[in-house]
Amino acid sequence: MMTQEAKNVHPADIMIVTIAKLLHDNETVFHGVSSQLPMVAILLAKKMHAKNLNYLNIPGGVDSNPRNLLSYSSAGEDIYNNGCAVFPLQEIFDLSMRGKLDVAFLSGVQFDKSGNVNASVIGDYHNPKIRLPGGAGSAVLIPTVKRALIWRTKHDARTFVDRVDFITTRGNVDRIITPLAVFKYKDNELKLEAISPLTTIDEVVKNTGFTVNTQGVRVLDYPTKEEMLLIKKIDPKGVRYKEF
Amino acid sequence: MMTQEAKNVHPADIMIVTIAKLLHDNETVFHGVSSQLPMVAILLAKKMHAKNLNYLNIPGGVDSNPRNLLSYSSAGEDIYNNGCAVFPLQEIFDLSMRGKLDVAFLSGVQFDKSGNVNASVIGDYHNPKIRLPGGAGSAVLIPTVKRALIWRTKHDARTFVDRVDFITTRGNVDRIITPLAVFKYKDNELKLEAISPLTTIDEVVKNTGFTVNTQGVRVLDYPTKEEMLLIKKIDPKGVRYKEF
Amino acid sequence: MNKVVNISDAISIIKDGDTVALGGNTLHRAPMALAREIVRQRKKKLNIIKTAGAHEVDLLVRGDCVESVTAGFISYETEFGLAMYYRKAVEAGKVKANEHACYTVMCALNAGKINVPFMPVYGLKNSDLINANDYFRVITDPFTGDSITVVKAIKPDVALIHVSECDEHGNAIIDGPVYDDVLMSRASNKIIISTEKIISPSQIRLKQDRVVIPGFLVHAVVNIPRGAAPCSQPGKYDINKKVLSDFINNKDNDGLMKYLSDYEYADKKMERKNVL
Amino acid sequence: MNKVVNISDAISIIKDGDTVALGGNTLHRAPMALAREIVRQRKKKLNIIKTAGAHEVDLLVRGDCVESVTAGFISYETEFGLAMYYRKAVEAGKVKANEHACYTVMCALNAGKINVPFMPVYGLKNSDLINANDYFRVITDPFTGDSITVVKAIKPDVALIHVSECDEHGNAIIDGPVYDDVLMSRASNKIIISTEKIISPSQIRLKQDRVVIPGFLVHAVVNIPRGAAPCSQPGKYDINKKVLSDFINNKDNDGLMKYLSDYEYADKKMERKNVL
Repeated sequence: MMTQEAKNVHPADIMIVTIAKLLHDNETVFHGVSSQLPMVAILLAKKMHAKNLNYLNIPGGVDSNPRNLLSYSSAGEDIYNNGCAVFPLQEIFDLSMRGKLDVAFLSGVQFDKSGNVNASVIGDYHNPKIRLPGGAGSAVLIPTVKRALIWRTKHDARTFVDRVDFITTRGNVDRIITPLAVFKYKDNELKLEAISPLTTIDEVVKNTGFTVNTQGVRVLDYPTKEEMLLIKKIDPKGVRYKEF
Repeated sequence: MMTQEAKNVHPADIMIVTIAKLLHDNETVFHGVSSQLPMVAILLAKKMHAKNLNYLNIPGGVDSNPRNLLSYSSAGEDIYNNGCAVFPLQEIFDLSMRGKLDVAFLSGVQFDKSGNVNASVIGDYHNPKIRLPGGAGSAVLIPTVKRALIWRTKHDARTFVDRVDFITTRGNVDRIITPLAVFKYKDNELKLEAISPLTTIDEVVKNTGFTVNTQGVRVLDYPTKEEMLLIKKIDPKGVRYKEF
Repeated sequence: MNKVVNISDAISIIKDGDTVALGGNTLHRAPMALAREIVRQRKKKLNIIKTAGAHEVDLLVRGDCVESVTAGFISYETEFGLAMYYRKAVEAGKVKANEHACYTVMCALNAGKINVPFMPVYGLKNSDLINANDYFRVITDPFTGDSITVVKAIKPDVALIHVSECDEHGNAIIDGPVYDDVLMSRASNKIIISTEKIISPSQIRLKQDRVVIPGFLVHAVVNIPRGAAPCSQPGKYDINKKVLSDFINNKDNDGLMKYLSDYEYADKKMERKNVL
Repeated sequence: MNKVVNISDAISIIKDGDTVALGGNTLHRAPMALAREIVRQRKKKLNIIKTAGAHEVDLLVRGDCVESVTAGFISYETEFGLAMYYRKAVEAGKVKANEHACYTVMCALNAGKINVPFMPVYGLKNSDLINANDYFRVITDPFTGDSITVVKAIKPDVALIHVSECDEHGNAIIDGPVYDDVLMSRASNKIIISTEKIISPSQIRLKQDRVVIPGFLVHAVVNIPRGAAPCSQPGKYDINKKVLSDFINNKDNDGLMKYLSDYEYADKKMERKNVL
């Protein structure tokens, strides 16, 4: 039976609230290109429990205060302006190398149970069936950031595979957040931590290409009214839905 | 017999005009700390034949237009302000590494005929009789800059020695300019190129600790009236005499 | 030295086979007018250097000017999707993709900037990229005996950078995000600047602290208002969505020719005016 | 987070034996008040990092706080001559001089900044410095087989930086020459800022482009107007020649004590005021 809440809620909003809750006050948090969902989640966290979170991004605005989010990009001047300092991308990478970046948002196209991440190719590396856009920061940030949060708006057996085609990087993934579920990387493997209230354990298992332990899984909360109001204030145009 | 000119001219002014004439239009030219004499020479060249010389310095002002030279420093804001760009010290070193710095002014405390430069210690390196201030940029700039111009306000047999105590760097010296003479480094040795009109060949030979070939040496010009007017306009307080 | 020239003279500096670094990031402040002129002049076998690229790389590949692309990310981001001309060319074996992390491109440019053969990179480990590519190596730290990955230096022949304003000498100001443009200007042998506006040297001196590219590094300056279009210019104009969609969707050669000719007037309109 | 603290609490962060980087250059914008507090707190065996230093190094050595000095140049420049307390201590074997070129200090800090064990340096060749010091090595470039000198990374425990203005979070602006302060702020584990003036976070946001040290890197902020005296603060005040001469000429212990006590009121006067 579908509740009133479930009918109106978009998976993006559940993901955003889930992600925002994973961020803590005073942390340094970075997202890169094509990252509108984490962008909104960071801005939400700053309006809720993490007012002093240090929001870092590619254009280099520190704690920018965007008034009109771009619909097509998470690397533009909207998230540079009205900040308290300038700290551009190279500096953010350097910070992560020094072990001082708390959270980075990264993506990928294939993940396997051992925590391997592929953002490079489908097929053979030198003769690829599909050339992916590239891992951007993944290959150097996932091994060095304190917590690598991976989000992916697709959750199917082609994304969560038995064995990735190519290891762009591996290990040190904190969590993977999808429209269906949250995986936590622990003891060298991805463990199902939570599922969306919009799905079922069975649907998650069916759409995951590796075996999943379904014990002790919790269900994510729906966004509260207050959370939805804040999200809509941050993102009135709905750029957070662009990836879906 | 001493002429009227000779009675009034200070060796610093002869050195400055000599140095200025060694600089060409459009060159990138750098001086570092304790370099007031080259500083005035660069500013003079820019007012004469080298209007588009790109004047670089430690504070990072490109083509600064100093209105009031500091009496005690060649690394202050006077030579940063009113420039056309910012290009700080690290960038200047990088530029030299890339082979794109035309001229750098450097100093040292001992020089020998083979072009070895000592700016480190007198005596044993690890147990020095005298710890010198350090070569600043010499050890990396002399091997990489297109032309390393060395100036030294002392010319005696303790400065121009048979063999330096320590090789801070060697080779690739273009010229060494002193109150008495100009040496040119050619075919792997320092050759006497010119002497000051205030001295004699004999005095130079006596004050140089290595053997000097005295053939084909020319005498430097006195500063012209126009040159002296420009020098006094650039440096009305006489900071160029501080090193003497 | 007055370095202001026509766009055709500026781009004629580039030789077939050159390594060319492109400023901006994704759809922001890409040197589009300069890239279009490269296509018009039918340059071949260029080796493109970019951290995160989009339309300019897609255009140069579509124009058949490219031999390899060294980058961390090539895509139009979310709304306009993948760079399909680039992707298809790589999949067909026509263009070589030198895959990097964005950071290893920067590290390689930093090595180029300081004229050393390689740069150590702490974070590049646990990656198949190291063995799959000949520009990464693992060496021994002489101080501790530990292993460290190094990336081979990149020294572009030319950097193409679109700026907000500059003077005739090339002293240039970039409003808003600088991205990797300053790094590229240091690592590259020559710099071609296109600019929204040329201001006088005395105006530049009033804004000295904001001049991030000194003129003595610059080889040519081209006055091209809206020179980043259809990409965005921070503080000035946003992307042109219609042009981008048409470029992506009109896949035949006429689509490319129309795109180039539609911009030709704008790209060259300052050439016969007094540039100041 | 409000990071504004008393000078004594700020300096208590430093432990005996720490590696401490000092901002400014020669007699300009040296963190003198912070250095004086180090002497008052009798810190010992500090390893000092500076490219070109003068009075602050001479003071710390005179105060018997120093084990080693890593620098390219230590002198008061021309008018005030050599740093004689430093020089005598090195000649007596009490302080170790780790001689660098200024550039190799920067390269070592750059290695610290990116957390790699060493940095290649193209220009360091033909020098006895390479073999005379254990922080230089010659290794083989894995790509070409050529030799290249490398310098060992420096990662200071603490950087001391005197700035023109900052907010309570430590977001800091430096007027005029920045020297190597930004590099030091990146390479060091902690940063202690002294500032001519504290402004509000909203004022800082109006000058975002000029904020070169972001607050999240900063550990402590101390409000010390004239905190660089008797050195200069660009745009604000010049050196105090009398104080420098007295420091240099009054060589007995009373001379040092008088110097420290003469500044104590000024160094601490904001402590009991409302800092904003």
